Amino acid sequence: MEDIFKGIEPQVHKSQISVPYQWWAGQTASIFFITLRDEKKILGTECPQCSKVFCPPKKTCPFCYVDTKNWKEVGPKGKVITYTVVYRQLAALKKNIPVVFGLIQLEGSTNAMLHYIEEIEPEKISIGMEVEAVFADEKKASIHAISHFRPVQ
Amino acid sequence: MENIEYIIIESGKAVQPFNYSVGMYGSKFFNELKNNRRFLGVRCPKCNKVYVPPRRVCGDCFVEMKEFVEVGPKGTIGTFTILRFAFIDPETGTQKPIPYGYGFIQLDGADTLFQHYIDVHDESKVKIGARVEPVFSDEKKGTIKDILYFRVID
Amino acid sequence: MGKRRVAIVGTGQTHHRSHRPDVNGQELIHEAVTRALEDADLSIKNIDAIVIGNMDHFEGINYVDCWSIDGSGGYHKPVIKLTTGGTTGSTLAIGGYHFVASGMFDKVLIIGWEKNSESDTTGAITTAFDPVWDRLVFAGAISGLAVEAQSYMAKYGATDRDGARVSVRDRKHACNNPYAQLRKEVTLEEVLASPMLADPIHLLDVCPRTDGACAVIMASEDYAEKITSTPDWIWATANRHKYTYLGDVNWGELDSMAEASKDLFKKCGITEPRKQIDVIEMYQPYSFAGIIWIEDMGIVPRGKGAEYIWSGATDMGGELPINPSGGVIACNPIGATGLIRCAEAALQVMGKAQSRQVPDVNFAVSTGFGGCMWTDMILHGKKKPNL
Amino acid sequence: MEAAIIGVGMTTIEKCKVGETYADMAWEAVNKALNDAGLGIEDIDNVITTSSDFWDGRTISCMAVGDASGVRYKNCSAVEGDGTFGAAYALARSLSGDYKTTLVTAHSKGSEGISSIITNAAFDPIYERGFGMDMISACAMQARAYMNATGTTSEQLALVSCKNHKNAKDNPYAQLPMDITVKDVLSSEMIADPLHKLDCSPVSDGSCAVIIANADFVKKIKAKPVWIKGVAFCSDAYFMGDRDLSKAKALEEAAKKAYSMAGITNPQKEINVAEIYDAFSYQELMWLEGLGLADYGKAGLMLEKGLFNRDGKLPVNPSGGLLSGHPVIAAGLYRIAEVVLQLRGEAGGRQVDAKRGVAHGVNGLCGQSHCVWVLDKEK
Repeated sequence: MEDIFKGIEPQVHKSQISVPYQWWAGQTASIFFITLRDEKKILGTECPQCSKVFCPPKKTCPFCYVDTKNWKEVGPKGKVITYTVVYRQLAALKKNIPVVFGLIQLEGSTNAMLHYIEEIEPEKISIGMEVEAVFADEKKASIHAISHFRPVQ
Repeated sequence: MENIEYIIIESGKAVQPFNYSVGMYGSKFFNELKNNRRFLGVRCPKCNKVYVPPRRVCGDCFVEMKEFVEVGPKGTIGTFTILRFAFIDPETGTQKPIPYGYGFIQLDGADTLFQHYIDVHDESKVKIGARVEPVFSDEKKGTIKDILYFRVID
Repeated sequence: MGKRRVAIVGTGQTHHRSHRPDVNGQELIHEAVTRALEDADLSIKNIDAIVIGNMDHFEGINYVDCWSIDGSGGYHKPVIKLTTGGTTGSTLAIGGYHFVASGMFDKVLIIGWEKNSESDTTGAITTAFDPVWDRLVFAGAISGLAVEAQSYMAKYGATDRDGARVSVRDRKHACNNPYAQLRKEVTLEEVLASPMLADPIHLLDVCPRTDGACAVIMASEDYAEKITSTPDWIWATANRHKYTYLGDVNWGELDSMAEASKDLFKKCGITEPRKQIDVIEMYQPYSFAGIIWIEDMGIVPRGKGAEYIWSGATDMGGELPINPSGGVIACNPIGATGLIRCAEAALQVMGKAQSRQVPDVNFAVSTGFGGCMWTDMILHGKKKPNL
Repeated sequence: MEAAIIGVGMTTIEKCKVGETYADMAWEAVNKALNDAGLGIEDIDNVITTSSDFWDGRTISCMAVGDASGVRYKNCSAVEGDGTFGAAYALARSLSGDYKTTLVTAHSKGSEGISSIITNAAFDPIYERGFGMDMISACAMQARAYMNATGTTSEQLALVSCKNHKNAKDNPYAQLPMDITVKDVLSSEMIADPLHKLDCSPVSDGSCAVIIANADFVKKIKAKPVWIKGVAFCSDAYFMGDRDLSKAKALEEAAKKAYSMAGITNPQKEINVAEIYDAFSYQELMWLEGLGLADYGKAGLMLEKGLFNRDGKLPVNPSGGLLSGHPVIAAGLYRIAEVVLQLRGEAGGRQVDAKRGVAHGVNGLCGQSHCVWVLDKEK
């Protein structure tokens, strides 16, 4: 460094950004969450043009760019499209390692849903494996109304 | 679906920690503030403007600055306001105490303005052009908080 | 002048509200895009590229260009995000213009959006400023604007009554705009009696907090003339994002507006803006700016802004109506706001502004404001610009 | 296309530039680029800065580097996302007829934030964010999907890492030059199965600047231009569950368009060097296939044959790539700068024989959005 900074230690300003958010789920996701919470049913929405069924449900089909029309019940069984087992306690994680994330395509759905896979040893999980939704004990109007997915017994 | 319950997803505190580099110019400023309770600016070799806070580049001339000069500690209120509405302080995630005086102070010898709190317990004295001086904290941390606020000199 | 001519051929906005619980962000965006496509009678398939923006920390979403695909229609399209703070909306419009002018794309969809109801707006804006030097005391846009007003008042003797007159104007204009969030006339006395937020700014001097989105479609000359018989031609754009530190700002005057205006008007041969421009949609987030910034724009001499406002010249029916839409004081979904100004100016040029239409608009100016007292500007014209 | 890159400037990529602000880094990169082009700031008529509010921990992150990028009296704008996207907008401005020379900068300091938390914010807050996923865990799911679909092995992934870290030994800007073996990679910490620590790029600080000029301006100066022949970007669907994660469809589309602009019909033969966005080892292979520089599912085999080595038929990431230094946001602009140095024959110890090259950048989770640049020695 330059002479003008002789003897000066570079400082670090330890701080944070803490702006709490309240995200509106919107009508489509609200219906999905309420049905999950109150009826333990998993709903998807269907595109009137390409007939894809989306779960988690969408108001608009991203492929055809038209509004989805019909609600369809999907799952609670599905299959693992892909997954990972996280072994490092990454800062964003909400659970203790090992944590298994999977993309799960529910029966009757075209796309896949992100969720936890539990009640199985991580080494035994495989792509294509059949899993089923386990509902949370606590009533929650969110994606966490499903606690996790587990292998079909 | 007329009377649907609209769901809100809450983030909770949503804390994102950062270790912001102060930079060598800022570090030198805070070092001086901490040890000697003196303010430093930096002078542009081209336009001679003295900048506070000190930084590497004169935006006007696009040249690197290296000459530190002492400024302040007294100064003049360049402009100010008094904040009276409630908002969330993003550094804490909680409501900031209000009201408070918010001032841009032209430290003696500087060409730019330095932001800090202004003591507003007597609002009638707080005017553009009023002379002010810093009130330092007892604790010397070498941060912007070493200055508690500026107060109007009677 | 650009290499090839570019015009706005369609616009769409949401009905702006304090909060939109019925839609998430992607769905809000979809609403505006659908309206713009309908306005231009195009389908999403006709769109070659998407330019989108907002301010990240209002909704806390990283990589918004990627996240918004379900709403923007960007599946398997080029999508790019621009963001410059308050100026984001106008920056997006200027970006769309360049992408078309360059020949890289023929039809570009431009989207600005914000759901300001999802966080504390002031808290989020405060993070825009330097963490080491500014965040301790800075209090969002209102604090920055209040110190500007204080400076101007001290320099030129303006009063809070002068400021209030601007708010009265914009709030009255907003009654003509079905998309505006606040559509209620106020009196001078009501403005002055409203709670003091930061001296000298009262609650009714400033913009509200808004959920809203805006979409604008720009096309190259050959497409534009096929899409609409009344394209809004982009004559030129200019901007200045002068400052990095708030303490460097020349408070009481908006240097960025003065310099951008000079650049803009020079590019288009505008020599007497007050006479040659028919309407201005100004990103004016609080009342005093309505006085100060028209001076910087060269509409009136320094210190004469208030007098001009009081004369009624900027009211509907006046010499140079400003903010026929009601402007930012009537709604402010921040990332969309600058683009709404652009869309409203386009509506004026296209003759589609309905009950807020100013007669015979040949030239309109739209502006963006934000960041560290920054300005973006666009000149819109009914006639084709020279190349 | 009637535009060229006439100057590049890079800071060294480091784990933590503790004494430097974003502006300090940008100042260094910008001045290097100006010197490289033999220009002064007065020759630049507009500026694009590229940054991320999330990575910088600052809303309106572009504000921090305005002075250092010389925007004071100029028209300017700011892109958020990878530097290749910033450069794409800079190119549009240079071609628009409004401007002749566009300076584009990009910076980030991974050392200041926590990447897991920052990338968690890229997940949809309604349906996904609460699970606590981040970039590494999402990409691990993609790596598995890709390996499952193509039969690509962990050893092949590891080989990418070995090659790139070795290449970095001749790159004075790289953060992690080192000799490692496949065994080293496979025995390094398993972070998110199947990704080991050495399959992942590091956290880095750095800034890069590039000057783009239109053809008229290039004629008037002495600098050695590298011509921009094709640029395209394209986004896939957002939700990972809406995509086939094992394929890079959006990249295929972007590459197709960029090649067609450049008049390239057989990229495997016509491209001589590639600097691509290997944030994780598997991505180099996947993106090579998406770019048409390898057949689908065959990149691993081609790698094993040494085709992508610096002395191979198609050197890939001779700089060491992101695995050897990953200043997010700036990373793609570094790729462009590296290809420019290669085509000018100024890449020093990492020089390969190349006439035409590809640079590539990525935005979003699991390579959702890609930007492809085809650069050429000749106009």
